Amino acid sequence: MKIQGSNVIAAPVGEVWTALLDPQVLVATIPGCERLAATGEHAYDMTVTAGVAAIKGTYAGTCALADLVERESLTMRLSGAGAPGTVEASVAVTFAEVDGGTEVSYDADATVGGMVGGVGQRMLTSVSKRMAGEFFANVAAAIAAPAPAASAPVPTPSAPGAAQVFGAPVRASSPDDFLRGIAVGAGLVLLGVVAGSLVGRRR
Amino acid sequence: MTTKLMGQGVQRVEDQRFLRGQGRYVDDVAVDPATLHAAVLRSPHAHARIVDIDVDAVLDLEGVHAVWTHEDLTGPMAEPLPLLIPHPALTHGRTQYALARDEVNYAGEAVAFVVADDRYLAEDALDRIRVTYDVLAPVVGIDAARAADRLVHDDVPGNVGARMEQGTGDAQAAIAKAPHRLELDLTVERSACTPLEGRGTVARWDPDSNRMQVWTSTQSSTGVRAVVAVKLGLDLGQVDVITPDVGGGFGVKINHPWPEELLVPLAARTLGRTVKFTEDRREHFVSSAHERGQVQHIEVGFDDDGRLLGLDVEFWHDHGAYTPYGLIVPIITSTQLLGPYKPEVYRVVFESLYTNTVMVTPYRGAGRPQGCFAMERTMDAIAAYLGKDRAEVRATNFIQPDEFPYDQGLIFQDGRELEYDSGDYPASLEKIKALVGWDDFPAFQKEMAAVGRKVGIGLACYVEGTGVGPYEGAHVHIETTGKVKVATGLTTQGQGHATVFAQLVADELGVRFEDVEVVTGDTRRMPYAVGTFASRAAVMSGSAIHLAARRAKEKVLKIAADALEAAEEDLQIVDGVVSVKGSPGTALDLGTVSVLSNPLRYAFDEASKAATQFSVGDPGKPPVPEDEEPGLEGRDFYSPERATFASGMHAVIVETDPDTAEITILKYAVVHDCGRLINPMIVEGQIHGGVAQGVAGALYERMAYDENGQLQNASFMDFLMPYVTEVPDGIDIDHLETPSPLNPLGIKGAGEAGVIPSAAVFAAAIEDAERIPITAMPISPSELFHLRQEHTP
Amino acid sequence: MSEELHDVRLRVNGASYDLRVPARRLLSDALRHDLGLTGTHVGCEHGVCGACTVLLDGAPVRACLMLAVSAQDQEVTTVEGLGNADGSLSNVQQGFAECHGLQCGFCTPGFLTTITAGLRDNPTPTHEECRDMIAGNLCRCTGYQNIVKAVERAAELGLETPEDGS
Amino acid sequence: MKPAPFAYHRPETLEAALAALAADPHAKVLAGGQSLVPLLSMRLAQPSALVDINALPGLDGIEVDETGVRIGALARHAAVLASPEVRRVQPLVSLALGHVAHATIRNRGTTVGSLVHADAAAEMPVVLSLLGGSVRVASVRGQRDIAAAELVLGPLESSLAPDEIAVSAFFPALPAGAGVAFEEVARRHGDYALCGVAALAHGARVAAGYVSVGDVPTVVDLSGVPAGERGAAALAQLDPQADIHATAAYRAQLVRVLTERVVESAVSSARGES
Repeated sequence: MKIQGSNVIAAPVGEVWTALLDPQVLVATIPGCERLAATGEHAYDMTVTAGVAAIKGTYAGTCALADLVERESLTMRLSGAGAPGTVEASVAVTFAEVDGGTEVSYDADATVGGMVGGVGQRMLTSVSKRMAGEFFANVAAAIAAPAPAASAPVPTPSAPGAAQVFGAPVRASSPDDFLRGIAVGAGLVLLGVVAGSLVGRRR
Repeated sequence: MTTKLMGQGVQRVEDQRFLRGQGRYVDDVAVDPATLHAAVLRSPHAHARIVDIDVDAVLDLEGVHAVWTHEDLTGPMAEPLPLLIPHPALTHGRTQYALARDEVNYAGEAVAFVVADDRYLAEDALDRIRVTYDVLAPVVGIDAARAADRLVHDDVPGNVGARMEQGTGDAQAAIAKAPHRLELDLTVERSACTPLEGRGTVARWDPDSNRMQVWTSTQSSTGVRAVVAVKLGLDLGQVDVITPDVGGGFGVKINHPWPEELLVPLAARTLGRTVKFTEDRREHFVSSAHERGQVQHIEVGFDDDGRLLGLDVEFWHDHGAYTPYGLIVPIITSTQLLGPYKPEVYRVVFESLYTNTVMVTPYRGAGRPQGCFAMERTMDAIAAYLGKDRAEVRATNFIQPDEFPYDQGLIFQDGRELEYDSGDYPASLEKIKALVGWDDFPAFQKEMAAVGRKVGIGLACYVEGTGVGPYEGAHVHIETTGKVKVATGLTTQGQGHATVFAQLVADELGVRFEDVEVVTGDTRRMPYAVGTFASRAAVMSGSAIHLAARRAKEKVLKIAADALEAAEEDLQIVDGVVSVKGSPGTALDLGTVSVLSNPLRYAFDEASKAATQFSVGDPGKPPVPEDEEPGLEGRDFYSPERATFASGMHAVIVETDPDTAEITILKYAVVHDCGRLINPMIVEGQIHGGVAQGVAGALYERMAYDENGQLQNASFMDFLMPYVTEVPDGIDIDHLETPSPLNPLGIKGAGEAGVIPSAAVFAAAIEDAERIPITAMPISPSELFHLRQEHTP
Repeated sequence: MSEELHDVRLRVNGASYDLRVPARRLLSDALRHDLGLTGTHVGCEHGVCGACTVLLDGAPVRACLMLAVSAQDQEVTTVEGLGNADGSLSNVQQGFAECHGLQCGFCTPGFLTTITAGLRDNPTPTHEECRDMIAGNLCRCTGYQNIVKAVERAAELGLETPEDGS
Repeated sequence: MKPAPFAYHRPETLEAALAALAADPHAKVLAGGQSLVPLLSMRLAQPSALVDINALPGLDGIEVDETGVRIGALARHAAVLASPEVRRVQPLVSLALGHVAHATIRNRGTTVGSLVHADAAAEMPVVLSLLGGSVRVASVRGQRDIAAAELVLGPLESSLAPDEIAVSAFFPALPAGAGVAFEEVARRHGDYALCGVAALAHGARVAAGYVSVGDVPTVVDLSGVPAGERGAAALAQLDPQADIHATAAYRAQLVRVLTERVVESAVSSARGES
C-alpha cells in the first residue's frame, strides 16, 4: 500500500524538525501509545493499543528514524505486530520552507500482513490520508504547546538495555494522527478498515 | 428381464443421507469432548527468514496440550514434504517443510502447530506465540519472477523451476513460409478451487492394535496412507486412511500430504488422544493451493482458409513457492492446447516459475482453460484477420471423424503418446451452432445495436484427456444375504459414485440396484488405488468395478450350475436370482450361492439353511480345489494403455452495459461428448457445475495479490464466488456419444469439461460485443471500462 | 484463569438442551460439537456462504453469526428437524432428491432450511422468486441449475401434499 | 476463526444495559451481530465484554405516523422491509433496505445497528443523511438525539460515546409531491455496492446521497442542476477511491451514470410519473 501527501504547518522548519525527533512528542501524539522505549538513537520499541470505535488491538511495534538530513528529510521505519496482523512501513518524509510555515511531505509504503492483510486493505488509503490531515493539526498544536502531557523519562527494567522509557499521558482516545495513519497506525487503521470491509458487507 | 441401468438418470442413493443432515464429513467425525483440536500459526510475510520462535507463553495456557515448531520435528518429519510427481524437466523442484524451518516463502506457510482442548483455546495459544522474522523482499507475479531481480529460493537461478520443450517439427520455419502470420500475447490470472468444505484431518492412535487411523478430506486416501506411514516410521499395514464424505474437491484435495495431514497423526500418537484439524476459510485461501496464473505468447502461420501451417507457443507458468505436484499443470496446457485441431507443425516451450505466493496444484481443468484460451483466441484472431466466420475457420482445422485414432505426436501428462481415441468434432460444431443460434446472431446483433444495446457471441472448442492411468481396482463381495458390497479405492467428492457404480454392478451382476452398496476411499476395503482427479473416476473405477462384477458373476454361474445341475450358459441372473432359462422353477438366490461358495457351512441364517438342500463340489477333490477360494467375491483392476479423449464446445451470448460496463449472460449453450453416459442426470450436473465455475473464473474470481505478496481478498466477501444471481438462468445442453474403444463401457470422463472453455468463450463474446481485443482473463466491469477508455480515440 | 461458563437452554428441533458454554461459543459450534447435530455445516464463518443457515423461530439466520448464549429461549430448527414425523423426506428434501439438487452435499443443509422457510412464506413462487429465495447461499458443485428446479418441484409437491412447513 | 474470550451480559432492562456499558469502556453492544460477530471470529474486534441487548423489552418497535418512521434498536431489517406502512410513509427506507446484504442477514441484522456502525458503504446511513433523520441514544447520563449530519465522524466512527446505546432511529416522512429513488451497482447481488445512489426530489430541491463513495455517507445538493449535468456536478463534490474491485475512475463513472439515472427517476416520481 502506498500513500503520498503533504501539509503545511505554521511553524519554521527548525521547530517542526525538532518536534518530530522528540520522543516526548512522539509518545504524546501516537494515539493509544502506552510506552515508548528508546533502543538506540531515534529508535524505539513501542506498545500501542488503538483502533476504530470499540474495535481495538494491541500492537508491539518499533519505530526508527533514519537517513536524517537536518531540516530536509528523514526516513521513518515502522513495524507492528498484534493478533490482527502485522504492519511493516517505510515513510520518506521531507521538509520544505514555504510561505506561512513548513511543508511536510510524506511518501509511505506499507505492507500489511495476517488477517487484516487478507480482508481489510480496501479503505486503508483514504483512511490514512484523512488521518494525516489531522496529524498536522496535532503537530502544530504540539509545537504551540510543547508536549506538556508527556511524562519525564523514567528508567524501567522492562525496557531493553538501559533504555529510556517515555510514558504517555493518561488521556481519552485522541484524534488519529500522522503516526497512526502511516506507521503502526497503518495496522491500527486497518482494524477500522477491516471493520469497514466486513461490516459494510454484513450489516 | 430388468432394463439396463446404464444410461438411466437414476436418483442418487447417497442423497438420502445428505438430505437428512446425516452426511459424515471429516469435521463430523470424532465429535466428542475428548477430541483435541489443532490450529496452525501461519506466516504473515510472503518472504522472510525466521530468526526466532518464542512459544514460552503458550504452554502455561490452560487447555493447551502441545505446541510444535520445526525444532521439535525429528527424522523424516523434519525433512521436506515429498515431491509427488518428479519430472526430468523439473530440474529445480522444491517442497515445503511440515513446519517452516528457517525461511517462509508465502504468506500463510505453516510455522507452528498447537493442540488444545478446543479450537478456541488453540487460537488463543497462537496469539501468544512470538515469531521474529527478518523480512525479505518477495517475488510476486510472473513478470517479477522472470525479471529475477530477486530470488524465491537462493539456489534456484532465475526463479526457473523447470523449462520444457516439445513439438512436431520446426514451427518457426513453417510460420515463416506461411502466407499469413499473427502473434498474440495472452494472460490468465490466478484462481482457486475453493470447495465449500475446506481441508480437514482427524487421527486416532490405537495403542492396543498398534494402528493409526486417519480420516482426511482428500482426493487420494492411498497417497495419504503411504506418506503418513513413511513420515511417522510406521509400516503401511499399520495405517488406515478413511475418506469420509468430502465437501467438494475440484483438485485442491489431490495434493498431499498437507502439513496437517502429517502433524495431526503425529500429535495423536504423541498425545495418545484423538486429534482434529479443521481448516477455516481464510486458511484455505492462504495455505492450500491455487492455479491458472499463466502468460502466453503465440505465433501462428496459416493459409487463406485459416488452416494452421505452423503454431509456436511459449508460456510462463506461475507455480508459486513450491512444486509438490511437479509439472502436471503446464504439461497439460502445452499438450491439450491443441484441442480438436491439427496444426501441420507445432512447437511449445514453457518455463515454470517460482513466486512468493501460495503453491499451485491442479484446479478443475488443470491447465486446459489456459491452453483453450490460447488456441481459441488464436482461432478468433485468424478469422478476424481473414474476415471469415469463426466457426468456419475452426471447422477447417478439425481432425476428421475418419482420422481416429489420431496421434498428435506429443507426450501427454501420463507419459504416454497424445493419441485421441475417438470423437466427431464437425458434428459437435453443427449441434452447438444450432443450439446457440449461431447463424441468426448477426441479425440479432444489428437489431440490438439499433436500440443502443451491445451484444456479442462467442464459441470455444476443447478436447480433454480423461481417465488417465495407471490403474484402479475394485472388489465385489456377495454376502449370504444376497446383498452386494462393492469397494473401490478412489475417493468421492460429490460425483455420485455410490449411485453410478451401483448401476454398473446391478447391470453386470443382475442384482437389484438397491441391494448394491458402494464404498470408496477406504484403504481397509481397497488398499490399491490412485485417486479421484483428471476426470478419471468413472472411466477407471467404473471399468474396474465392471470387470470385478464380471468375475463375481463367473463364480456365481459356476457354483449355481453345479448346484442346479445345469450348464452355465443356460443360466441367467435376474434381480439376484439365478435360474435356468425357460424353467424359472429351477432357481436359487445369490445369498444361497454365497453360502455354497464357502465349504464352512454353519447354518446361521435362512440362506444357510436353504443351502443345505444343494450339494456342490467334486467329492474327489479337496473342499476348496486348487486355483479357487472360499467366498463369493470378485476382484479386478483396470489399467488402460492411455487416456481417453472427451470433447465439447461451448457458446455464449453476452450483453455489455454501455454505461456501467457490466457483463450479462443472455444465453449459454454446451455440446458435450464423453462417450457413453452411465447416468445422464449426473453428467449434466457435472456440466452445470463446471459452467458455473467457468463463469466464476472468467468474470468474478481472482487472487488479488498485492506487490508485497499479501492476498487482499482472502474471504468470501472479496473472492467473488457466484451466487445463483451471477450464473446463467438455464444452460442449454446437447450430447454427442462417440464411445471410447479403450474401455469395456465405452465411457469417457466428464468431471472437468464444463470449466475448460470458459475464459475463451467469454473473451470471444465480449470482444464481439465491444470490438476490442480481449487478451486477459478474468475481466471485471472496471477492467472493461478501462479497455474502452484505451480504445476510444 | 479458566473461562467463565454460561448456562443456556437451547430448544432445537423441538427438544430442549441445557448447556454450559463460554460466551464466545458460536451457535454453529454449539449445535455441531456440543449437541452433536452435525448436519449444520460451517463453510466460511463470516456469514457469506450460508451453509450454516438454521431457522431461528422459523426465520433463516446464519448460525455462525450468532452466539449460542444469544439463542437462549429461541426455537432453532436444523436440517435434522426438516423431515416428516414418519421419517420420510419433506417436500423440499424430496425436490432436491428428484432434481439432483445436490452433489457434494456440504452446502445443502443451508439451502434446505432457507427454502423450507421460503416456501412456507410463499408456497407458489414464480421462477424468479425461486432464484431469489436461494440468492444468499453459495454452492460450488451444482451451478444452481438443479437447485432452482428443486425449489420449483418442492413447491409443486407442496400443493399436492401440504405440510406444516416446520 | 474463533472469537477471543469476552465477558457477557444479557440485561433485561435498558437501565441495566446502560449500567453494564458504562462500567466497561471496552465493552461493545451486541444487537443483530451480523457485523460484529465476524469481526469477533476473525479476532479483529476483541472487546472485553459484550452487552447483549436482544433480551431488552420494547426495542423492536416500528412506529409510523405522518411525520415519519421511528425504528427501534431491535427491529430487524426484514421487519422494517416488510412493513407496508414504512413503504407508504417513507418509501426510500424500503427501497434501500432491499439492497442490504441478503435476506438471511436481514432477518437478524438491525437497521439501527447498521446506522451507528457508521460505514460509508452501508445503505442506511446514507438514506438517513439524505432524509435528514436522527438517531436517539441513551446512556446513564440520559438521552439525546443525534442528527444524521452529526452521526458519522469518519470511517466506522460514529459520534456515540462509548457508554451510549442507540435505542431508535427516526426517518422523516416523504413530503407530498416529493419523490425518491435508489439504485446501486455491486459485483454480486447482495454485495457491498461499488457505488450506490439515493435521490430525493422535492419541489426545487434535488439531492443525492452516495454509498461506497468517500469515507463517510455523503449527500450532494443538485438543486437547479439540469439533467445530463448532474453526474458531473456530483463528481465535482466527491472523491471516489479505488479498491480491489473498482478503480477510482470506474467508480467515478458509476457516480456519473447512477446519478443521472437515479435523480431523474426521483424527479419523475415527484412529478407523479411512474
